Amino acid sequence: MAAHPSSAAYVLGLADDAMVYAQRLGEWMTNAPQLEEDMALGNIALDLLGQARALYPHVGSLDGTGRSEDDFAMLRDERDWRNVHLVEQERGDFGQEMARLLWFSTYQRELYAALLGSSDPVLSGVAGKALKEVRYHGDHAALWVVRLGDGTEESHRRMQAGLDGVLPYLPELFFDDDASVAAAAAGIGVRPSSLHETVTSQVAAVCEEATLDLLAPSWRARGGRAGIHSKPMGYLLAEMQHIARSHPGATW
Amino acid sequence: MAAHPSSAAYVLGLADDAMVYAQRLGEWMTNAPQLEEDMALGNIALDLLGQARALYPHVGSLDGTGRSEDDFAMLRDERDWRNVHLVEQERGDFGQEMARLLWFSTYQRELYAALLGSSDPVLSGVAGKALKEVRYHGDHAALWVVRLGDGTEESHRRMQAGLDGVLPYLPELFFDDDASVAAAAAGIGVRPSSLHETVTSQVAAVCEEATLDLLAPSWRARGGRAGIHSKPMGYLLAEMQHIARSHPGATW
Amino acid sequence: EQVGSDFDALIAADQRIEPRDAMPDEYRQTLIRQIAQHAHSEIIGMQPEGNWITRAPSLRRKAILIAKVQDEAGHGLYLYSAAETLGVDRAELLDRLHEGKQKYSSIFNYPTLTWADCGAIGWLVDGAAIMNQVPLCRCSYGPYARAMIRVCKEESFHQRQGFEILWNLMRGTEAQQAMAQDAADRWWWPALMMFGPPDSGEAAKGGHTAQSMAWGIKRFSNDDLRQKFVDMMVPQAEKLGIVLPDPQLRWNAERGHYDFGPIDWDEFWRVLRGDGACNAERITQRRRAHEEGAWVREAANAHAAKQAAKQKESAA
Amino acid sequence: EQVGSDFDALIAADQRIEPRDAMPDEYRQTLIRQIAQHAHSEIIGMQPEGNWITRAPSLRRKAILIAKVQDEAGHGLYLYSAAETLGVDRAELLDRLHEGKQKYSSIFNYPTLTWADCGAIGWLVDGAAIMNQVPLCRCSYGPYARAMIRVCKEESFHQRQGFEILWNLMRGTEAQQAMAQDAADRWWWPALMMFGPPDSGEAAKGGHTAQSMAWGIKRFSNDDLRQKFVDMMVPQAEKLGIVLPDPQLRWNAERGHYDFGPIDWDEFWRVLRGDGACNAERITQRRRAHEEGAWVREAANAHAAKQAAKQKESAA
Repeated sequence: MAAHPSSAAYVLGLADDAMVYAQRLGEWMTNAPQLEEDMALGNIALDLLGQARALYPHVGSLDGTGRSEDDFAMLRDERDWRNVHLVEQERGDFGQEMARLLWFSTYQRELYAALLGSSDPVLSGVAGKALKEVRYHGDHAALWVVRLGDGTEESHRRMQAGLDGVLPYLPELFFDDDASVAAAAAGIGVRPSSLHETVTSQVAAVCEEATLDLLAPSWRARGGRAGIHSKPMGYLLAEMQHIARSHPGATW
Repeated sequence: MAAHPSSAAYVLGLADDAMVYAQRLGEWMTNAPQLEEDMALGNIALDLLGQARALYPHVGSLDGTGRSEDDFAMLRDERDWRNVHLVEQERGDFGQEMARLLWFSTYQRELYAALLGSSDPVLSGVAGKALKEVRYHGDHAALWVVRLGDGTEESHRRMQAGLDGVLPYLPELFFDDDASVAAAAAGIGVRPSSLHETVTSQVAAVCEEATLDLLAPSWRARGGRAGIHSKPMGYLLAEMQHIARSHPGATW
Repeated sequence: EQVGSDFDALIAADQRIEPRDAMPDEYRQTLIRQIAQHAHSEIIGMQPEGNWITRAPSLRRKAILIAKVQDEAGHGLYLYSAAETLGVDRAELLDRLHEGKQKYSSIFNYPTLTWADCGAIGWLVDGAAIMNQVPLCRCSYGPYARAMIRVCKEESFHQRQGFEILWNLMRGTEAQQAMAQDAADRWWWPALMMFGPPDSGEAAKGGHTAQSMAWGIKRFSNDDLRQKFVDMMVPQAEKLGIVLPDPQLRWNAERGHYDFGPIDWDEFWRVLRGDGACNAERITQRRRAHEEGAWVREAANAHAAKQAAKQKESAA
Repeated sequence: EQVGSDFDALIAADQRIEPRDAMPDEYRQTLIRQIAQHAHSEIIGMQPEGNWITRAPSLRRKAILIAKVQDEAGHGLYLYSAAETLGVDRAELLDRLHEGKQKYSSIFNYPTLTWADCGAIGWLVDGAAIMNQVPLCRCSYGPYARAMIRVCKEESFHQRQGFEILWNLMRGTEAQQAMAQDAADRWWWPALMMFGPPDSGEAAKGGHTAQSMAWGIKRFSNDDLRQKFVDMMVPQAEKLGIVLPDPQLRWNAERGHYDFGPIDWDEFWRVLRGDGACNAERITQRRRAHEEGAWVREAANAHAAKQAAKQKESAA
């Protein structure tokens, strides 16, 4: 396939979002509030990891470098990662995680639904498979947001704090960077801003049922799609890449 | 210099203790209870780092590999590190840190005092310089252990917990592994067990003044001198080595 | 009495005891203890490998590892459910684990120092677990036997994955080969200890073996299982190119088995007593996760109660 | 009145005002605000680089970095002490920082993304700081002026270290060169903003400049300092082999200065308002360290009180 650098940048953003969030969710295993959640969060991590693994080789083909999934995940420096800040933030409490998961999986649901019509057959194929997965992720998160929002006094307070905590990271998710604008123009991708209204109204409906408020953020994160990351990202990569980096050229 | 592998192993243990503890203490900068402590803990970290940097090239000469300080610090896998578990444990609260620092610097004070008589001129030289430093470290720790032990109710409780928390890691500090037995026999080093009584009585005196109890541990850590480390070590190395590992062959 | 003789008849006929059946209290208590310990082992056993999820050296390995740790959580769930059929609930069993009143397999008190340890755990630890567990698929207590059938199927999959990790390392760089050999060196003896103390001799401890055998809970003695394990693993080690760390290991044509060197039972008892590398760490992490999750579990209960109340109201 | 005229006479004679001297309240308040903001900048400024202490790529760099961050803590201490001579204590100033009532230099709300950023901070940020601070060594308030003399000496050392980091990177691998150039690209414009809004034009904000000049606190205008900085840095960038990210940057022989492109003052005001990459992170970390340390500071006070009481008792 001929090199399509601008589509490559777009798809890389999707892949990196999935990869980094899979890494964060993997941290929950052995740390969840009950065994069922160790399993559920592991399952979601696995799905996201699968999405990233399906997308990375495609990026390597689009950008003409032929890089493998591990070239992307294990041997790339922080400045070359294109994920949003939302997914790289440190693991918080379970309420914070459910807030992040609700937003991210609702976003992914609308994204993949739109990508079913992508002119890139690999992308539409990945979207078709992933759509079923992210529906489940969103339902799972919504279930917990409602339970925690409308549970005890403490859980309400914590769940509200969790929702408030992700607010600054949302504008970036719906920001039209150059790569997504080009990808949308080429019929390959969609403008993130086009998903904003639907996603927000779906999250708002869950929040209403959960007796929670959806506020406006006092600042907003920027730059993930341009490789400008927040503090936790460097540490995440150090941990994720250390063994692979320590054995150059090895296969596993 | 001809290769002396058994002295090399002994000196490497000393260097790795200093290096890993310097790394942990460095984490306090910007996290200390007051500015004076950011400075003091930074200072102690610098001293320990200096000790490690003086010792590593000597190890590289003793073992005949000619490895540099950065070869040792940045490019060595976990199984090849020879430090005790005490220094690799995660940063706890300030009381835990003062407990660790009190024990470790009292140990180092007796160690370096004994090493003044080492037949290895590099080692006795390092000991001479370091002795002044670790005296200050020990005094600083003792000051805080007394303040916290004999301060408020909360600080007494926390400081006691801090002291209790390091207990399982002390036997390893005074354990005669093969390398130290050989080094002592050769007049190069000292048996760690020979320091046990003096160190313990000095710490006990501080604890008494601090109205704190020195208890017996319910289990004990083992294996650091054989490269068998505890969970935090792998993460510490991932963070410490990531940039260096990401740029093979680069100089900085 | 009637209850005893029905039970005895079922046991004698090698039939399954089911939750509705009457059973001697000692049988029930023995099973609760054993199943709980087994369940605890599954969930504590998530930690040594869980520790490597964020650091797995390739995405394929990361995916396999997440799935494996997930399976272990699933095994824990089956087993707690099996224990619950005996009239004790999961929350109570977890409390006993957290308070140190019930044990988990001592093997998980050894640390996972390198990536190769994920291979060694799969190959040796899961291998030994299967050897212990296959006979339990015919255990006299129905729910336990059925849980074990599911568990064993997945465990043998894990064992193959562990073998494959080591296989790749042994065909990799020098450092990778050394890593694999080192892992085998550290895990071999602890794996042999997983079958428990010897049946006879100084280190033997009068356990519940005879009674468990009579009740159809246990089917083979510790030493028999250990020997079967050694006989199975030696050829696999040869295939891998790994040297097992026992100079006395050799084929004994007369016995038709491999002879092997003496096990350090002092170490076994020491680690069992709580003085192992990771005992404190494992239980601390378990407790912390449980405590940090308390508000979530409480909220789920409170929400369910609210929903139930609403339904009742709207039905009225 | 007498007080005012003594003060005016000292100022007119370009003499130092000392803590014991009478001074107008506005002068005092202006100084408190400025010295506090300066002190806060030093301690918040520890974070962007402190972040790299555990990850510095060589031991030599790690040692230099620890020493530098330590110096910044030291600068914070001198400056809080200088502020205390004006009748306000450090704890109170820290509270104002933590509550967002006093500011710190906006430059520290930019993230340090790579190791090269430690170089760029030293070279550009410390470079700009020196340019701002050297005139303060002649500030009319004695304790502030003396603190600045110590600070400036160390800062110029830091600036050379930053230059050296970049120098080595620019002579390193391709990846290292790219890292250095990228850092300069990101830090150049924020460094120019460190001199504050322009003296005139749309983006100018009526500040305290005129009064501060009259009082001998400020000696040069923002734009003058900015121009001096650009003139100093361009040749240094050329020496490094770094291309500064401004296509309009060129020597103007007529003016005897470098011309440079327009600064994005919208970004400046946005970050100052709190909507920068790291505003929330910096203040959160500061607050957390302060809160986590509260029990330690309380204990130190309690212990000191006990000791004082004992001494009094034994003296009685």
